[in-house]
Amino acid sequence: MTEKPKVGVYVCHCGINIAATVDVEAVTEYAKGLPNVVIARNYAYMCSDPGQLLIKEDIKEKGLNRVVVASCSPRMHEPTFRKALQEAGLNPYFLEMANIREQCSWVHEDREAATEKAKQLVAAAVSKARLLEPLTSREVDAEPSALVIGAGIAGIQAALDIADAGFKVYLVEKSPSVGGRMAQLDKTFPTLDCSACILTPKMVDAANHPNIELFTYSEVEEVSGYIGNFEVKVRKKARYVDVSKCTGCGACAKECRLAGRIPNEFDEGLGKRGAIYLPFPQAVPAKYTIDPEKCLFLTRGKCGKGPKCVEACPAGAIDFEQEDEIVSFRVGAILVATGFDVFDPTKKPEYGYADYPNVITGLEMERLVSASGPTGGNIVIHNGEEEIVPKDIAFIQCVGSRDKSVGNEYCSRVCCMYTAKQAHLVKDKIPDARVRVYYMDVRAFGKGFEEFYDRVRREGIRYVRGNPSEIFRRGNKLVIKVEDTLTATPLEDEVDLVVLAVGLEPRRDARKIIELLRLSQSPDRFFLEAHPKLRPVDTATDGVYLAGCCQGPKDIPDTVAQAKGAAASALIPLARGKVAIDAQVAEVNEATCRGCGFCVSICPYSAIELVTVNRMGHMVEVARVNEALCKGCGSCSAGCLSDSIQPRSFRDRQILPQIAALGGTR
Amino acid sequence: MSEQFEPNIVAFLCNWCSYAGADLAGTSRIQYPANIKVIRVMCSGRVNPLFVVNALQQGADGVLISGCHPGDCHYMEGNFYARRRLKLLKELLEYIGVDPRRFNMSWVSASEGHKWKEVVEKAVEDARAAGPFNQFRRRQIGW
Amino acid sequence: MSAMLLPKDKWPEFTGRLAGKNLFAPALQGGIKKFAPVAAGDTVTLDEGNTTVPPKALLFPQTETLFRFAEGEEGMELPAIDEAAVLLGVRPCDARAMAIVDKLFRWDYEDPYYLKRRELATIIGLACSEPCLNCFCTSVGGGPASTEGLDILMVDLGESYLLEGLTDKGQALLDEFKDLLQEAGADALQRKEQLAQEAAAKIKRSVDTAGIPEALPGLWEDPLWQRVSAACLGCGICTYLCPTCHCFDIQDEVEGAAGRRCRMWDSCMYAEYTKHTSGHNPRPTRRERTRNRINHKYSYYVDKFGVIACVGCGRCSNLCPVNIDLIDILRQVKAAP
Amino acid sequence: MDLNKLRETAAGIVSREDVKYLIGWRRGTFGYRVSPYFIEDAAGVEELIFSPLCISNLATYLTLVERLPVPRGQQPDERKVALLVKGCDSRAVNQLLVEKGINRDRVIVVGLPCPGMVDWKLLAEKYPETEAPVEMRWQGDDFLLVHNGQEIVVPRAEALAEKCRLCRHPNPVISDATVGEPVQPWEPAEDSGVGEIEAKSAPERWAYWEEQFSKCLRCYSCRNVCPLCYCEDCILDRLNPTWVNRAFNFSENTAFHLARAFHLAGRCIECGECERVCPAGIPLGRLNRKLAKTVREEYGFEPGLDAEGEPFQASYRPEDPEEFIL
Repeated sequence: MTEKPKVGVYVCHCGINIAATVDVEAVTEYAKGLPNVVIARNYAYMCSDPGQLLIKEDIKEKGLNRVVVASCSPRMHEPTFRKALQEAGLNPYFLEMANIREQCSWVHEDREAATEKAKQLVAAAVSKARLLEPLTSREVDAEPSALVIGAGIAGIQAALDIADAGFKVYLVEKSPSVGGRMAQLDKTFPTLDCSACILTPKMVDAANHPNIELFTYSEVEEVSGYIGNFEVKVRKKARYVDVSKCTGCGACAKECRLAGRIPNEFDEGLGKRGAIYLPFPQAVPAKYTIDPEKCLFLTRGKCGKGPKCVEACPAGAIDFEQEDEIVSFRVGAILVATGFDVFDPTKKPEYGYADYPNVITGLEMERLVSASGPTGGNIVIHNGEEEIVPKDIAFIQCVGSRDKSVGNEYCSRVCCMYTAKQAHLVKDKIPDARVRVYYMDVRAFGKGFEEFYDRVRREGIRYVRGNPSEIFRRGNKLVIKVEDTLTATPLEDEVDLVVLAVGLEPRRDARKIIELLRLSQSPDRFFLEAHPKLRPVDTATDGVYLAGCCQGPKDIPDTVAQAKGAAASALIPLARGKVAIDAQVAEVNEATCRGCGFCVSICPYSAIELVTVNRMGHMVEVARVNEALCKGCGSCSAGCLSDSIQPRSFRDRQILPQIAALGGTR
Repeated sequence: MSEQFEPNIVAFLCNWCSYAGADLAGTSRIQYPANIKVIRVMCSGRVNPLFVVNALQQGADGVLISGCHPGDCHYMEGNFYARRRLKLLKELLEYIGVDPRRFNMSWVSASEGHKWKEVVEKAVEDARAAGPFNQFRRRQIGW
Repeated sequence: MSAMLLPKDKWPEFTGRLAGKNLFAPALQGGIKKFAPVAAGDTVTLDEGNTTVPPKALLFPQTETLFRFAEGEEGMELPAIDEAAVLLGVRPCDARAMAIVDKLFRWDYEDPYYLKRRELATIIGLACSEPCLNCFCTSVGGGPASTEGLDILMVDLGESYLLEGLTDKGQALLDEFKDLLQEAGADALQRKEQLAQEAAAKIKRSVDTAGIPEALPGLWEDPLWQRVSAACLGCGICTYLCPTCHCFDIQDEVEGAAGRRCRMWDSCMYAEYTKHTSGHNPRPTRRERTRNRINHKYSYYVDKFGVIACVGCGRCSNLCPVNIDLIDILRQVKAAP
Repeated sequence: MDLNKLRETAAGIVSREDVKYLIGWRRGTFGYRVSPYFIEDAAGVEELIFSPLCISNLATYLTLVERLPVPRGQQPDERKVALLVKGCDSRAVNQLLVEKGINRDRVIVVGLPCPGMVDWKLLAEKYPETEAPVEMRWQGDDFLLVHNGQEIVVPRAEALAEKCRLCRHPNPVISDATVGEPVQPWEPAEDSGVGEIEAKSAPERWAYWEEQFSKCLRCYSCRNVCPLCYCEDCILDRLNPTWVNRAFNFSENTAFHLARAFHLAGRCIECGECERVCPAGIPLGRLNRKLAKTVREEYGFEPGLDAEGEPFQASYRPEDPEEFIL
């Protein structure tokens, strides 16, 4: 016999967040008149300790068996209040929330209308709460391993932390080498330590760690399952080089007929490579890869009399027969560290990036100043045939950032400082250079940033506040048209080299990851975290975590910090060895199920199967749910003609009274 | 001048995209009409089209259903099923003479707080233009 | 009691004045013939044939509120049944059905809802001259001019209608229309008898029901039930449209804290009719349900009230979409060993 | 139609040990009526007919027959059921197979190519029903009616049932045995019934349907006769939750009909039985066919053509129409 529902309603003021717009007293009074409501109260902050205590005491003293909290979004505090119920000895699923903040007080100005709506939302919540059922979540074993997607600094750091904690890590990197964007950088701001010097040891550690299985030149192809039990398929693209044989000697690359003829991605196209290549000298693994889109033998089936690389390789490592390989494994957690792409400056044609070779991006500048770069660290540019050292150099900030016209409203957070750093490096390498920085605002918010900014200005670098309107060529020079907005003076600045401080954008192929892992994007199109403040490394998909710039622009220390945070989060299910399975999954009424299999065909998780049961002596098929696989989406239930499959807590008999309450036929 | 009709609109929002989008509108303090009242479901695929019929019977002047954009569904496919089913229901309602402005469906992602506002405004304007629903409302029956 | 003549040229005035008395008469509504309210100025045409929906729907509505209630309110609110009504053009079979159903509603418990409506209604019957294909009233104790259940019998004599007051209620109504009516002579009454005999002779289908009530208990397990019910769809056509079927279900419709208790027609042909909460169903198949339908009409009712609960209107035979034909079933019962 | 051939085939089937019965038609007890007929032995086939009056879809009996509890120690009767199907009826069989409503191994489908059926109500005005059952046959493209001993040729256009005018599949799409030569499919007529409603304004459409729904008796004959409405526990009968109140009024009636039509969307095989059996004359086919038309024209899908096909409402295409979505 089910107990008669005794509902307690708790209306939160949320300081003035709710109370300023919604008459919480009126809502409380109204709630007292709702069926089965035995008590209704309001309080300044329901989520606070004393607020929760109110609920807990009422549960004990008034014998409440259902609780309605009218406050913020359940996406915010449902876990908080569930926990409170549990602590008071009540089943945590006897909670229903009415969202009177995000979807009421914050979005309506009219106090009367907002109060009326809040009443209806409370009525709907009460009508559902009366019919809630106790649920118990179960636990299943979690696979003691993790997948890390992307082996830039974020992925490497996270992989190392998880591996150091004693768990297996599958580290998957799309390009032939680990290292990511950080490997392309010369010095790091504001400390000016050498990027490669601090990164490469970690790259090597990641490759050699006994707990890390590294897949370079590989992509995640398929992910299924759920937290604790993900099933992953990785495509190891054919390198056409047997990595077990390749010694990285480079003999092949020298002989390649296309050597020095293909722009090298690592050098942002400033340097050249052959069809068989090592992306950069410190690459890990130090194994060569054949570019299948360029290699003559692979594209045309013919390379002179025979591929010269094959001849040259002393180890006999070249293998044109190699094929892509699919590797499957199971992991308990997934960490996404796929990084960023830089803004494509051709979208701002006024800067002439496509027209003038001496207009370059900040990342190209990194390669230009890097000792391992195509010029050996010498800043040289081409003036026609002539190679010269530029003397007049301008930096333009906020290219593709804080710019609604290109769809990027956000600040990329690193450009101010990398510009300052590059300006400093220019001054360091070409002491007589005139260096100007055109800026809107300088954002030097990080540790040591303001000091560094101050230092480079003292070095004679001129900061001009103004957003250039146009760059054009005059003779051998580039002319920047700009207004100095501090003095309201229009200027024309003749320079040799323009460096565009391009911003950070989501990876152009981020869509693939979104679809693979069911991630969402925030308005800036970076991956959306579960909560901007409180769950910055989690995602809406349990067991999937974010690290680094895929979640939003950040500098190296922030990236590393987030990677370590994400690793710590990912370690929770791994270390516990168990994960809780949500109790809000679908359930079949086998007595009414007609075994049509619609739900089986609908379920995206293959969580439902038809089983044969004995119904009064007849062997009939009915649907059965594998609760570990079910995610509780309820698509099956809306497609069930006999209403025989229902997601717990979202049953038809729980939703229809909500409709009645909101429809006003209460 | 007579008072403007304030339609009552029941909305079904998926937890992951549209409900989050509506929450975002809240945190961004984007103002929209209070006529809309949301029932949270985990996925737009959960919305049994007969909920719409029931809502109209029980006093809604309009119904809005919102889910993730195609390809964005947290459950991969739920919104595709919702799209197919609700299209059929929409056709059916129109065919029996229910004003099509009483039924709206949208894709609103977790980042589209502004779109949510626009969708709500359209749903409210539509239902307002259609007037009070009294075609087969339960309370119309004198019991 | 009197027998009066209403010249047909007075018909519009007659019906016009009746319309002021909450008049119902057969009318086509969306292609279906049933008793519908007549407003002043409406033309009432009484053509041949019967209504699809029997007039029982006016005395025993398909859905009827028994009372309303609300949380926090004392007691309950009863519906007001206080409006008198006149039913014009009721066929003798359907009126007989009322008389038969009266017995049930007056039995161990007096049903206030039905009886009040019955009391407030004046039934003006119309004798049949052209029976329908499946009419078999004469097989079950009725006839084209049967008066049972009627307050007034009306017979179409060609030039005029003969109106016979049969009850005080009927007579009182006739008295109100004295200005339109003339005393009917013996010839008119004779003509009526003759028409009734002619009509009875036109009845095509018949079955000898003698002995059926006695035979039925012995046929409980006879294979005929399987045979006659195999095609049954289990729908409610035969029972809903039967003028003597009177089963109802009671349900509470609650919305939030208020609601109503209402009753609505139910049908013994539905699978849920006898289904227990446990899932057990004592009448598990259409065979048992069909058997019950026939037994109820031709055996149980006879035992209890001394009359067959079938008036031979032929609606069930006529409207069954799979040709489950009561007359045929009765013939098979007769023929069974 | 060679009735002897049909009866021979039927006799062969019902004589089999593993066959429970064959469902066919026989002459009715009066007028134009024809009755579904369950034949258990070879002697029974003498009454078996196939005529232009055999409009009913027997596939409904595959799921209508109750499954009684099997007493302990006994085995359920798992013998096969054979049935006669016209083109439209055969689509119901396929759809039942798609939905696992029936087991292919337990059904024997006898296909009857169908030249078109008569809607006897169209004839009854001119040739009223008689106490003795009438007979009808196909004669060329037309129908031959034996009425009161008279042979009358009824032109096809005068009596052809609406569903047959619209028919796209007169030949069975699934069968274990076929009796008769395939018929040449005819150009389906324009669906003027649906077209007429589509052409109305929204208030006119509601006026139309409100009148129709208001006269519904809620006798459930439309649901019960439908070969694809076979849930043992229909949501429209259920009390918790209550989707539709049992009360009879146009609000509940409308909800009832919307639910019924919606549940058949993408499943209805347009056999027209719901409309045929409705005692209130509600044009239910116009509801079902509207959705069938949408499904056919906008999704390129016709249910019941493939026993291995996918259930329409339990599947999707990424490119499904979504112009209505904001």
